[in-house]
Amino acid sequence: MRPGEALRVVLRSGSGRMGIGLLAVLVFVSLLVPFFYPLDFGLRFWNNPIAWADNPKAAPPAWTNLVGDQAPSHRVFDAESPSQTVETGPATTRLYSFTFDHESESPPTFLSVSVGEVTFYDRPPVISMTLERPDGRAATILQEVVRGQRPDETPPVTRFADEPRRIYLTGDTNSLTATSDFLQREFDLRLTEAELQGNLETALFGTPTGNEAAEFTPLTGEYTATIRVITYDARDSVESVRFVAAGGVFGLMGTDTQGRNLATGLMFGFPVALIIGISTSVAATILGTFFGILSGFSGGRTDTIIQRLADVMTNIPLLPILIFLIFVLGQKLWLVMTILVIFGWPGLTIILRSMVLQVRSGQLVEATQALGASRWRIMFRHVFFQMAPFIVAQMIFFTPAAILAEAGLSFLGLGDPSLPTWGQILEQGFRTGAIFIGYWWWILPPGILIVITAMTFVLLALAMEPVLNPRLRETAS
Amino acid sequence: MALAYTLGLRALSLVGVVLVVLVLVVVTLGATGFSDRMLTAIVSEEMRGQRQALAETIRDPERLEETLRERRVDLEEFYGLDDPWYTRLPAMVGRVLTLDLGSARNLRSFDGSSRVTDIVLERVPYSMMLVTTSLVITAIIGLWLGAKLATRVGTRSDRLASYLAAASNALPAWWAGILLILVLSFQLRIFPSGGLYSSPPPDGELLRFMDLLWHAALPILTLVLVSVGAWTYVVRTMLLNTAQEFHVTAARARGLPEGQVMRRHILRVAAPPIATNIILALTGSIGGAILTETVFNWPGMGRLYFDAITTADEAVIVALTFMFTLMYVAARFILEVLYVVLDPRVRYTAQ
Amino acid sequence: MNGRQAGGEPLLSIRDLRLSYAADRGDVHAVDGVSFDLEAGKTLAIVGESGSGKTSLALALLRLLPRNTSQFEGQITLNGTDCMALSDGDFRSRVRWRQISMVFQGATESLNPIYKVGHQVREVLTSRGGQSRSAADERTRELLNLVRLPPETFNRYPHELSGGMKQRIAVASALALDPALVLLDEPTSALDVGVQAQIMNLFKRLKSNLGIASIFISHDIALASDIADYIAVMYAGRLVEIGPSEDILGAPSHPYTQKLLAAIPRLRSDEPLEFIPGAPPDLSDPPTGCRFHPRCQFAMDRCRIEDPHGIPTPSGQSLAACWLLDEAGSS
Amino acid sequence: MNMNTNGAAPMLDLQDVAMHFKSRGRGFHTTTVRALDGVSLTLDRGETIAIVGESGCGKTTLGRVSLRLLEPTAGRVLFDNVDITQVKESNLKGFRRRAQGIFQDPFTSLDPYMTIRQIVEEPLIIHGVGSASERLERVQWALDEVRMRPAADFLDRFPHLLSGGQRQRVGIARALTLTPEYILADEPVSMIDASSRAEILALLSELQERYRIGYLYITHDIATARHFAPTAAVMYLGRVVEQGPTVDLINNPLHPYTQGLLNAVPEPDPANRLAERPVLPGEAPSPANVPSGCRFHPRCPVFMEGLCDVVEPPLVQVEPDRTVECHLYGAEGKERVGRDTGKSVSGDAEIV
Repeated sequence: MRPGEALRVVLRSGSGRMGIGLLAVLVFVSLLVPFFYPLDFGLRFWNNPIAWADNPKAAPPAWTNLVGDQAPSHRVFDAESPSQTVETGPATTRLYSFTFDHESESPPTFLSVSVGEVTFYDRPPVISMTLERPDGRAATILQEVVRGQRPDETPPVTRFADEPRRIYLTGDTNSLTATSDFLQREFDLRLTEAELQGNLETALFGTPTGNEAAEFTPLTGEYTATIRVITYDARDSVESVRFVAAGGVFGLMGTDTQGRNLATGLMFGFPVALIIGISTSVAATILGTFFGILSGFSGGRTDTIIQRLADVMTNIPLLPILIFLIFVLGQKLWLVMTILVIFGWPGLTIILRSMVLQVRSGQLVEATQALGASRWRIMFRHVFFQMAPFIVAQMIFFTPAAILAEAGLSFLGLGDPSLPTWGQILEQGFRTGAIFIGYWWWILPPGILIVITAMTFVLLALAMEPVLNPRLRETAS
Repeated sequence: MALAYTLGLRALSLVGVVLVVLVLVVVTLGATGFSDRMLTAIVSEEMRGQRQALAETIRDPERLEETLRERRVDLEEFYGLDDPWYTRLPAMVGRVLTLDLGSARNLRSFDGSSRVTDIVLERVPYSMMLVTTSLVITAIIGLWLGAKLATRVGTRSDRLASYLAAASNALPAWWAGILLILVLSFQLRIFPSGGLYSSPPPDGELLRFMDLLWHAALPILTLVLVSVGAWTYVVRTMLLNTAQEFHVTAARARGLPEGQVMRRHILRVAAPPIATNIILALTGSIGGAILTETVFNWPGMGRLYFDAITTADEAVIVALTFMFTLMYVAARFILEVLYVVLDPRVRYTAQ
Repeated sequence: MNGRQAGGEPLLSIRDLRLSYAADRGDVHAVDGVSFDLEAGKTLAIVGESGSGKTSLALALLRLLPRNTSQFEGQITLNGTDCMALSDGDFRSRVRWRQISMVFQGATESLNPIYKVGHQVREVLTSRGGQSRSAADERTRELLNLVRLPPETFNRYPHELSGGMKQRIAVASALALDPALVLLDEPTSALDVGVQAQIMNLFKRLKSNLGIASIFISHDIALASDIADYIAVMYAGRLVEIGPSEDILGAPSHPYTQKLLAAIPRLRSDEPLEFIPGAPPDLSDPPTGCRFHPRCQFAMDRCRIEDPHGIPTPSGQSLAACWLLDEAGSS
Repeated sequence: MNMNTNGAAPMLDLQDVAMHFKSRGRGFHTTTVRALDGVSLTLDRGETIAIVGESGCGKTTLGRVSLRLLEPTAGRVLFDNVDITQVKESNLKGFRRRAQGIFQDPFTSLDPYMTIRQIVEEPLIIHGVGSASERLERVQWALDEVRMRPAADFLDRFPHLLSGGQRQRVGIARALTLTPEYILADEPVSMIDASSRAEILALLSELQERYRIGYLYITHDIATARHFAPTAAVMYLGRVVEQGPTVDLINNPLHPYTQGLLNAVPEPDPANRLAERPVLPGEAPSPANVPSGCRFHPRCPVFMEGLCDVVEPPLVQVEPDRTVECHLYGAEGKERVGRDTGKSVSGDAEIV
């Protein structure tokens, strides 16, 4: 059967149409990834906690707000230049104001302020942050002086050049003290820092119910966070300022306990899964085809050697050996793929050999040989084409096996840390106990994606069946 | 004679497999320096014991250290640590064969032993229990369902089953396990999420056994779920191929009742190829078992693998790799025997 | 022998039998309005090229219809029983193998590879004949003897037997329930000429000793003459000529039969061989009128429009579907 | 070396060719399958020899050896005085151009993935003949020669759309493109409907006349041999047991096997049904298990104990162009027959 005809047969079945549709989606998403992701995404971003510090931890996807309780949205404010500059004598105050509506009954999960590279000549700048609430009250919860000039330094002095100075207000003792002061001043509520610990946002985004316990009524409305940076020299500069009021939900797919945006990781998994599956199966199929045809066609010692080897290889249980080798040789994706190829070809070789033997005893080979065709021409121009549909079907069938093997290995904690895969995301969820805590958004999507990807190829293989077995085609019609 | 010859050949080939795996494991260990580390660990452990024993008899600390140093050199020589790794190959193969791999780093057996042999061997029955039970259940369902579908090719139920088979084929065991835990354990609270017994385990033999079954239910269900689709599909396809063979038409022509045609002329004839396919599917089910045990914290060899990887316990990993190969090869041989028994063509003629 | 008729009413009577299969290109009319009678104890050979519908006809008689059968109608009367009126279950239990049995073309393919051949014959006796295992064993040995196989064949597997021996087993199985009619579908085409002659001798012997009627299906009209009392020539799903062997072989009336005979290389004659140019028609879209007209050297306008049906030949013993006879008769 | 009538060496000269296959049997035994066991034959340009025999007699192996698709274990195969068994495959291109094959199964001998054009063009490509347009012209010529007209209609079709007879003609066209001198025709009509067989054979004869092709015609059907090949050789278990003009062979078979074979062939005659055919008992044994002495002796109706099962029969030249390999015609056998029956046996004696 010729390719066009085969494609028509595949498309005639529901599974074929579904498979091709899904494959198109997978390929499309995979092609998008290289445009948006750096190549070293795994090491530089995914497995770098700093990159995710300002995300809420273990937050469900934003769309969960559509049902059930309203969790606060995640707000990140970045500014490179101040919204206002006030000159008071030699000092210049840069005001960075960020206004946002807080409508949720729950407070933000954390607050943080980050200041980028700061350069000063004379005195070190002072950073402070004030939160203005809908009830008109304002709390200054951050006041910090940038570390001053050391004896060995000469102006201009640069601070936070490598990475921004990030103040995690939620866990900052000074902020607790400031908040405690604020509560006493405004509401006459006396709470120690220890009592406030973990309730900072509740206090700042609520009104005390009494003046004894740490109980608050949520206060919704417009909040403004103003960050002031006071500098004392005209040449001083502040690169950027960020304020984060972390939400209870995040993005399309939520976050994990490290605050990683799962949507980003899952998206990155698309091309990785396809590359693992397709390149492994293509390589294994090429090897298997080559050895199968060679073995069946040559006979003699070549045949015996290839068959013995293939026999032994297929008898080795793959996953245990894979675990062992990856454990010993290192967690490298290329290694996983190589091992899958090495153990993947013999199955095809054994089947192809018996098919070649059948074809070889047929008259096509005899006829072509009599024409003077070389062995290679007979093997790869005539014999190969006879088996091409079968080989393609086997290749498709092997693809999900490779994807599932990698996922299984990742699930055991032997994934390649430089390349996040769906299996690794799931494994981290599993190890963190996500199933027991109920972080379903961490566990379900990667699994569903693995199943859908594997399913795509299984469906295609299923649709190939009538191509391989014409008798089935007849009965189906 | 031919039967014994055929089986002998298979057995030989499978022994070859075990040897190849052993050599692969040992060479990998040697070339990467792992075997040095393992042997050094064994030496250090023996030294600890000797230090305690000697400390009782030799009072002089310097002499003690001196003696210990000598002993250590002796031991290193004994284990071949002073020679390059490849000279130790045969000895190392022997060690793996007998699971004489010293002590685990952190892992302990249920009663606290740190010997690798103890840790690994006590897990075997639990793994066997999962694998065999699920295999039997899968086989029964697969044969029954496959036979049902083969009689109605092209119908809606056949197509539906094909999709389900595809889904089952694409379903990783561990993820299926996680789903089952989420639904049946956390949402509906019907089954426990893992482990072997409740804590505290109930009193009485029968109750304890029931408790074990209750805990095994989800892992077994997982393993059945992920393999039953492929089984059904294989059975269906094989039966279908056989049903298209002419001798089946000939049997129908003789007016034999349809049930008899199905039983004697289709199912029985398709049995050898079905067995072949099952042999091929075995490696998958071993992998599935490793992952399923991990998910359900089932104290079998698979979970041990996970723990060993987590604690980087190489001796245990080596032992497990070997044990899994051994188990697999044994299972495979049983199926080969079954195949030969099923097919008179193999039984009475040499290949 | 059951159901032997003392003359008069035929053992088997077929009227306007039609059988079509659904295919991608449309319905394939494999058997298209076939009618004939067969007396008890006689042999009718159905001769035709591949794809002429002869095997379909045989399978239809046993009601072994492929899944994609789209049309199956007409009359089949066997021993006075209207076979078409029987339900599938009744047909299976009363007619199939009990009254009509069959020997298939490929002996190797028609035996189950994993059972001993004796058990396969015995199965028919125990399952269909209701015999006990020991009685069936006894009878199986008798049958093996009847087809001239040594008793130890009972315990052999098919792959241990030669083609000729397997075909004998198939014959034994076909005779197991004492049928009135045996269908022989190219029973020797996979065999060498020597073994073929042996099997044909066996058929002749069984025919004279047991008096079983048979329908012998073959593409080889010379081989058919070895056993046939009557010969029917089939072309493109239709019978083009039917009559006593002497008539068909000696004085064929239909141009197709004439050409077919002239195309056979004779062992003892140097007569130059003839052939029929062109190829048989596509049965999903057969030509109008006489199906043979595109390849017929005598084709007239009438042949392209009107469909000829059994017209008596000059001998009066045969029928041929050819307008030439009509012209000759009326003129 | 055999000489033909012109005194020149024959085109194809098979000398005492043997082909033994070793096959691994049960356990550690090896069995030797003696597919060919000392066969000699010559074939000239423009000549046809039929090799007649039942399956397993070695006729197909003989054909393969003659095209050097198999390397014989013993003997020589001379093609124009060159022993092609001694030539390496890579140096065989000249021979491969001059010798071609037509095979039995027109369904499997053509690549289903190639168009008719590609199939017929392949030998030209393999041998690097002509430019693309020259090759196309050649393909059209070959199709025209086998009466696939107009050739343009067939060029881009695939074989599965053709009838059996048409496919076989494509096979012939493929063999014809290189205008060979020798064609092995291995059962070329056995899978073709009776009504088209004569057409293919007539076509082959016509091509022979036009291009002086020598045919080795391998067949199980001695009747077609009569109409296609003037000379025939009957093979049994790897040996030629009788050879001669086909008509003589049929009218006066000498070897008991030839007689048995001819008895088994039905002719369309309504009287056939009235009597059983005289047949040879049993079936030919496997070539892995060749009987001692005369290999036909276990089935022979005139088997002479102590001779036929012990001594290999001699090759007897009965007439200038007829040979037979049977003790009945050898000195020892004749003497023995004479002793047993009191009569002498002449070369054309009727044996029952």
